[in-house]
Amino acid sequence: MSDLEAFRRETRAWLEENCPQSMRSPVMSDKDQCWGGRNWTFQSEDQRLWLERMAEKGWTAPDWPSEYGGGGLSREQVKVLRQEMARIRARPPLHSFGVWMIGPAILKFGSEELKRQHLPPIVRGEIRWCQGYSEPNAGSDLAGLQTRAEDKGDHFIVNGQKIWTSYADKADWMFCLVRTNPDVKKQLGISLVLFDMATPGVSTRPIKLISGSSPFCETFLENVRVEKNQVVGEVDQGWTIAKYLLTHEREMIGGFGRTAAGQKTLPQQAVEALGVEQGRLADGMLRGDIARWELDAKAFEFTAERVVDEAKAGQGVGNASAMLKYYGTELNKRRQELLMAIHGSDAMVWEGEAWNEGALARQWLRSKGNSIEGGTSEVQLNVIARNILGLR
Amino acid sequence: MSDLEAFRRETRAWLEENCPQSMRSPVMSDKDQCWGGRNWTFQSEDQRLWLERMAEKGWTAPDWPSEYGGGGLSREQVKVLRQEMARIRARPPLHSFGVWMIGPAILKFGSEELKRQHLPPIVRGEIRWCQGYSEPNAGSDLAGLQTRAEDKGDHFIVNGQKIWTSYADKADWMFCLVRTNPDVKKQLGISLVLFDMATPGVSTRPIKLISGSSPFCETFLENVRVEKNQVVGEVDQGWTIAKYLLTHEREMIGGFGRTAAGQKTLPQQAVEALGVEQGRLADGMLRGDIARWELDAKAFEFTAERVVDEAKAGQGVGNASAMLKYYGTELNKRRQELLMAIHGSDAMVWEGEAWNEGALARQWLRSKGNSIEGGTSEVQLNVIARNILGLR
Amino acid sequence: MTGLVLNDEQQMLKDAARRFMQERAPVSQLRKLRDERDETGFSRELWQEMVEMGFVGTLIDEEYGGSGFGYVGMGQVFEEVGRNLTASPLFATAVLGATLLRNTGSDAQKQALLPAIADGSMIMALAVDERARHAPHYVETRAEAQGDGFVISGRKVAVVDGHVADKLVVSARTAGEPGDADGLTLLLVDRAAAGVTVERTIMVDSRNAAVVTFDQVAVPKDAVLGKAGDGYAVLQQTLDVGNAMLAAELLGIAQEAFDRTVKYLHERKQFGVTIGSFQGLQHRAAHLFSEIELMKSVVLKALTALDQQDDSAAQLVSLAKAKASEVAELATNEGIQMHGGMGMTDEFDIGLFVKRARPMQQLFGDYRYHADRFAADRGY
Amino acid sequence: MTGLVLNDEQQMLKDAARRFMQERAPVSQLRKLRDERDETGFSRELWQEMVEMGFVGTLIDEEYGGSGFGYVGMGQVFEEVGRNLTASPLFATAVLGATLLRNTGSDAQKQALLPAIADGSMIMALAVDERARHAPHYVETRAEAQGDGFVISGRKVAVVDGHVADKLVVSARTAGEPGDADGLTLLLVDRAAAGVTVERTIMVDSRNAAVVTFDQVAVPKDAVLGKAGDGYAVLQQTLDVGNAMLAAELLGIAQEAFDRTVKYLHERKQFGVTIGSFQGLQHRAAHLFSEIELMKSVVLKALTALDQQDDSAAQLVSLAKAKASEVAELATNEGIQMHGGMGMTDEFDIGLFVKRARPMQQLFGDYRYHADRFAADRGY
Repeated sequence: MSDLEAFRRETRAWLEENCPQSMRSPVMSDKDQCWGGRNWTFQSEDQRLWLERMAEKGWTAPDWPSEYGGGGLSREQVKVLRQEMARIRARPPLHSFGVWMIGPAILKFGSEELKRQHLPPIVRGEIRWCQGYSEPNAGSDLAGLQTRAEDKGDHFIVNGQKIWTSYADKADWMFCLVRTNPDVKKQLGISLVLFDMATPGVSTRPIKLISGSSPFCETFLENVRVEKNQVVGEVDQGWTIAKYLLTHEREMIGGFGRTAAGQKTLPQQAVEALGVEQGRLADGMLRGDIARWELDAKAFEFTAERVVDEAKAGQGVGNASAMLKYYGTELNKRRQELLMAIHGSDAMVWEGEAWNEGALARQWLRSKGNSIEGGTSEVQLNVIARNILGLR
Repeated sequence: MSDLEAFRRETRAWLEENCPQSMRSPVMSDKDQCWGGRNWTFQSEDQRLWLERMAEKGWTAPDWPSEYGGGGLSREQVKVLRQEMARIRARPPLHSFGVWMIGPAILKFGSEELKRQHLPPIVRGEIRWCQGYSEPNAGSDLAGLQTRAEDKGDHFIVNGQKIWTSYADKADWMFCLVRTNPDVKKQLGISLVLFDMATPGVSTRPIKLISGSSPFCETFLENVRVEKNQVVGEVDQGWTIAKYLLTHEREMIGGFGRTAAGQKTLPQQAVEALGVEQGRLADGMLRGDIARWELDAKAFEFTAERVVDEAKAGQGVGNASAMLKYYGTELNKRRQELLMAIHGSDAMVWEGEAWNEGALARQWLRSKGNSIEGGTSEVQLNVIARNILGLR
Repeated sequence: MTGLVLNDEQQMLKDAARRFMQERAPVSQLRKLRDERDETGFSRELWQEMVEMGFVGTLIDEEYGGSGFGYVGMGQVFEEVGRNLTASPLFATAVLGATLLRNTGSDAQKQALLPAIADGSMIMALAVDERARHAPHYVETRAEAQGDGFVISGRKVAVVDGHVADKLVVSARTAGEPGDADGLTLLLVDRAAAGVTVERTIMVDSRNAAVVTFDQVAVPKDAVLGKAGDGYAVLQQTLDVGNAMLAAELLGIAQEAFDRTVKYLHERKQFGVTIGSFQGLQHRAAHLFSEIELMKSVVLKALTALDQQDDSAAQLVSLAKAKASEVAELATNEGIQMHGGMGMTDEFDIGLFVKRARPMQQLFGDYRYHADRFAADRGY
Repeated sequence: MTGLVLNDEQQMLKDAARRFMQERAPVSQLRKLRDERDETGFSRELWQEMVEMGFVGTLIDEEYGGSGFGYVGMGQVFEEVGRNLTASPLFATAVLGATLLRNTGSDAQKQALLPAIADGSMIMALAVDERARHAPHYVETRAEAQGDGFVISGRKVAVVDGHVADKLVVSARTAGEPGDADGLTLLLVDRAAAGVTVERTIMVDSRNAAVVTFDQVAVPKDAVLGKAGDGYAVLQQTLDVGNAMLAAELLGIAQEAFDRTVKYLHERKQFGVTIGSFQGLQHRAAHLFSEIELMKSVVLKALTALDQQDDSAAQLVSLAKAKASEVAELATNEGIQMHGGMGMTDEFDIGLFVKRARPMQQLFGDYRYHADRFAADRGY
């Protein structure tokens, strides 16, 4: 038996023993997600147990080095762990911008001191992070950010305003892009700094969207003190790290709109709502539009597969993330428009239990933001034209 | 009885007496068009008679002043003449870039001398004109033209190359944009000059298109002498006249693709080719695309109507020509793609009498040029964005 | 009116409607009604003002207290309603109710109800659809003859302004099966009648519709509008008028969304320049401009055909509703995208236009429904 | 092959095909054949070279003289054929003919014909369609049993390379009515047989198809491929293979048209700058790039499914052909438009790509045909 097989056997046995039964069903709503942090209220004792047990093994961040609390697993072992978790439909023990975003950035660019300070609490789900990138007057022009960090010797004093900070009102720490040098080309004077949201001068306000309430916040920074040792990488060199994280975010958003396991596919919903006549959906015009969408959706799915397969095989042109982000979010907007058409007046209701509190309409409206957040579709097209096609 | 009614009665009687019977049927092919000029061979004696009789009354250019050979009719009278000609399905006696383009420009911008020299032969169909605008390296950037006219005192010496000159190989005279001043902003140093195609140094070569042979030519100008009195308007001020003529041309091209009287509509062709089941075209996917096209085509038709009605009523924003050109040519391209789909493999044949010598395929290919000639779709969109929406 | 232009009277009505809606019923009013969770969803005071302005009586003949101004006229009012997202029962009452009575009402019915519509004292609603997607011939609701009248049982959805209506017109089956066009009868029912239940549904556009249930509702014989069993044809006429007005309102929505978006393109700066200087956005805006020009033409054409009782009016209404739905969807979606993140916030108005457009696109048939109807009418 | 990547052998075949087509059969060769009005429309010499390179035997098992390299392999050859607009009977003979024999031929038929295909000595063609739009079940051509064999009468259109074929496979009805799937029989017919008339049709892409008429053509019993009356299923398998190769060729066409267009955007100057600097064109090029990426994935997925005899192969082929048709149409149309006036001239090559794409899109079903088939297969 290979080492990997042995690992699989052990993992399976451990999961069997340690994953509480109630944690073995798909995440159905926001409440089922465990985000951790200082102010977290566990949904259930099982949720707490499951996080603690996994964190203990470092499996909330299985590929991180064990010296920083991670699982220290190889790429193959991580894959086995995911497979075994999927086998019993185990929920992720932790949803975390720490694990997904700032952790990897600290691992790649941060000082030893920062690693020792921040990574273990992330693994244990003790500190919840939020991302301070966008600003009201920057938008697509992220590098045009105006939040100023003034050098005060051993610390900075930060003033400015961030927007679109997900869960800023619930987070413990922020990783934040600030301008440390206003006198150089705009990409060059930016630094990535870390600070506690409890620092005096930090305040947040939730943003209401066209789809209703949202996790987004505005964050106001007024004379906020940030220690110099909380800069990730070099001062003025934050743009490189920001781009690294953005590519990551883009790929996540590009995956929007795939049908989750157990959910009815769009054609299935159409068949249920409209019926079939002579083997074809009863509404011929709508059928045509659904077929067009599904052809594209399948083609997109296979493209995401191919990009991964090529990366594994060391092939591929790279640069696929802009294309995936662009196409994936546009597809999801089309999907949501089709769902509105399929469900007709039922989809137009905004409140009321019988209509799931307007979930269809709210999802539809929320999807409009997919092609804006994480770099607009226009920005992705610019990236493709410039970086891949060399047009400028 | 009003004066206009009297005019209608006279006109009707005159047409009845003077329009040969064989000239009272629609123009079915290029051969049925009478273009006149020095080298014209009349298709029939009737064609010659019809031109001569109409030219005699000045009705080949009915709204031009009678002192230059025109009909001297009022706007209302011209309308009556057209109605009465349509009533007996009388063919246009003359197809002429002279009547349509350079004549109106000379009337508006030309010297008295030029009017007396050029307008009467145009009315009589004795001189056939062609337009020398585009150049190989200019394209959409018409004002970037490089054909040089060197000032030699009482004349210019012209050197350069024109492209897309319709019927240059058949025309007697050319109206031609040349650069008379290379040292000013590019729009400012352009003049519109007239010269005989028989002048030494003028040669032409027909252009073969993807759709087969075409009326287009390249025209080569090598030390061509042009008299100074053959400049329309002021020297260096030709750009204004060119724009005046281009708007005119754009409107003509925007009208492409309407179903001519007597021709089967696209849906009729589809019904014939594919059949109807339960009141609907047998191919549901194709039916949807045809419906989409026809909705847009009808909407476009009514828009062209509305623009005319608004102009008559002294309303409207003006500037409609760019929109009509853009939308009309894109619609016609869609129409031709649909015809290819409807007629399937029959539409793919290129030669052979049974397939009308590939007429379907050739029309389809030719339509691709509609959104390029007379200002590309991209240029029209620029015009709309800048001139109407004020975006720049 | 000659040709596709407004005559002076129509232009004056349009101008009056524009001034009125801008001053008295702008977008901020809809926002206020929403945020205060107003139970009716409209202002009675505004409604009286609309009566006084003559908007409510536009389609009602002078003998019944209206102005008899016609469909082109009412279309201008609705265009301005669309521009300002004005909330009122104008559509349900002054378009659907008035048209039904005008086209099919008996003299007694007209005498009793049209003046009450014209003076704003009565609100009506039309209960027609039973499925989430428009299908007016799919009717399960039955009206059984009983004694000297009928007893109605069934359930209707998406009844616009049903929650505030004094009287309902309901399509019920006196013969045939769901899916048949024959056998449909239109009946007038008091909202207060025993067995009528109205469940208010708050819609995505912060307007209202209702689910209306009829449980053994007894109505007298003279509740029938027109002839029993022949309701489908007159219903179609009314739906055509309704769809023409919806198209006009969508035109207002699309134009206003577009105007606001172009304004934003002029103002918003990114990378040191206004975003309107980017050719990518310029070309899309120019394309949208062209589509809106087409939309204007088809709306005016359909309204004119209704006024002229043109044989092809139904086909032209389907053309108008289809094209209006398509372009309004494009205009509102481009509006959000070009407003970027700010367009996603509830604080900006552009989102309200997206939210209002979709229910109107779908009501009485969306793009696909009318493209299908258009094609079938054109013989394919 | 694991996942959606080529293995080393497949990559080598692709590289070899690319070099070969570029050097021996580039676009200029098609132009030459056209301008010289070559009667066969292809070069026999080139055909022999393609045999020697092993392209012709890619789908034929080793025992019959081929390499048995499979569908993914042949797809790579066709992608390069598409890039260079290479004219040859590869599709009709080495794909359609070889697949039919391989899937349904008797041992005797295979022995007799497959080696002759592999060594280039025999050219085949498939006569299936009778209508201008693909409809393989619409067959009026009849094969009546007579004596020890059949007598065939009917008319087939759009028979690719029918004008040079030595042998034809024809779908004929031994039972049922036009429109039935049952009752179809596939028969091998000698081009030289009495009663066979072949009328060459020169197509828009300067390639050839033929109208083939069968007038009382007698064939022996062993001319039947597979089982009489059961031809439809095996025909569908062959059409699936054909459509996958057409999709691969369309991929080559789209990619080459796109590459040439991007190159032109880099070179052509207007208003003092390269036209590739205009964001309006940049965004359209970037969108097209994305579509071509999707096209690559579906083509490879379909070819892989055929090699793996996946149950969903037919569905994946329809996906590939539909998407390939759609994107090739977009790529070639954008190619012309972005080349401007020069693209309209016969002198530039871009027009040849437009001309080649459409017949291939339509052959064996266009976007709409396969979108319909895909949806039906998906249960809606």
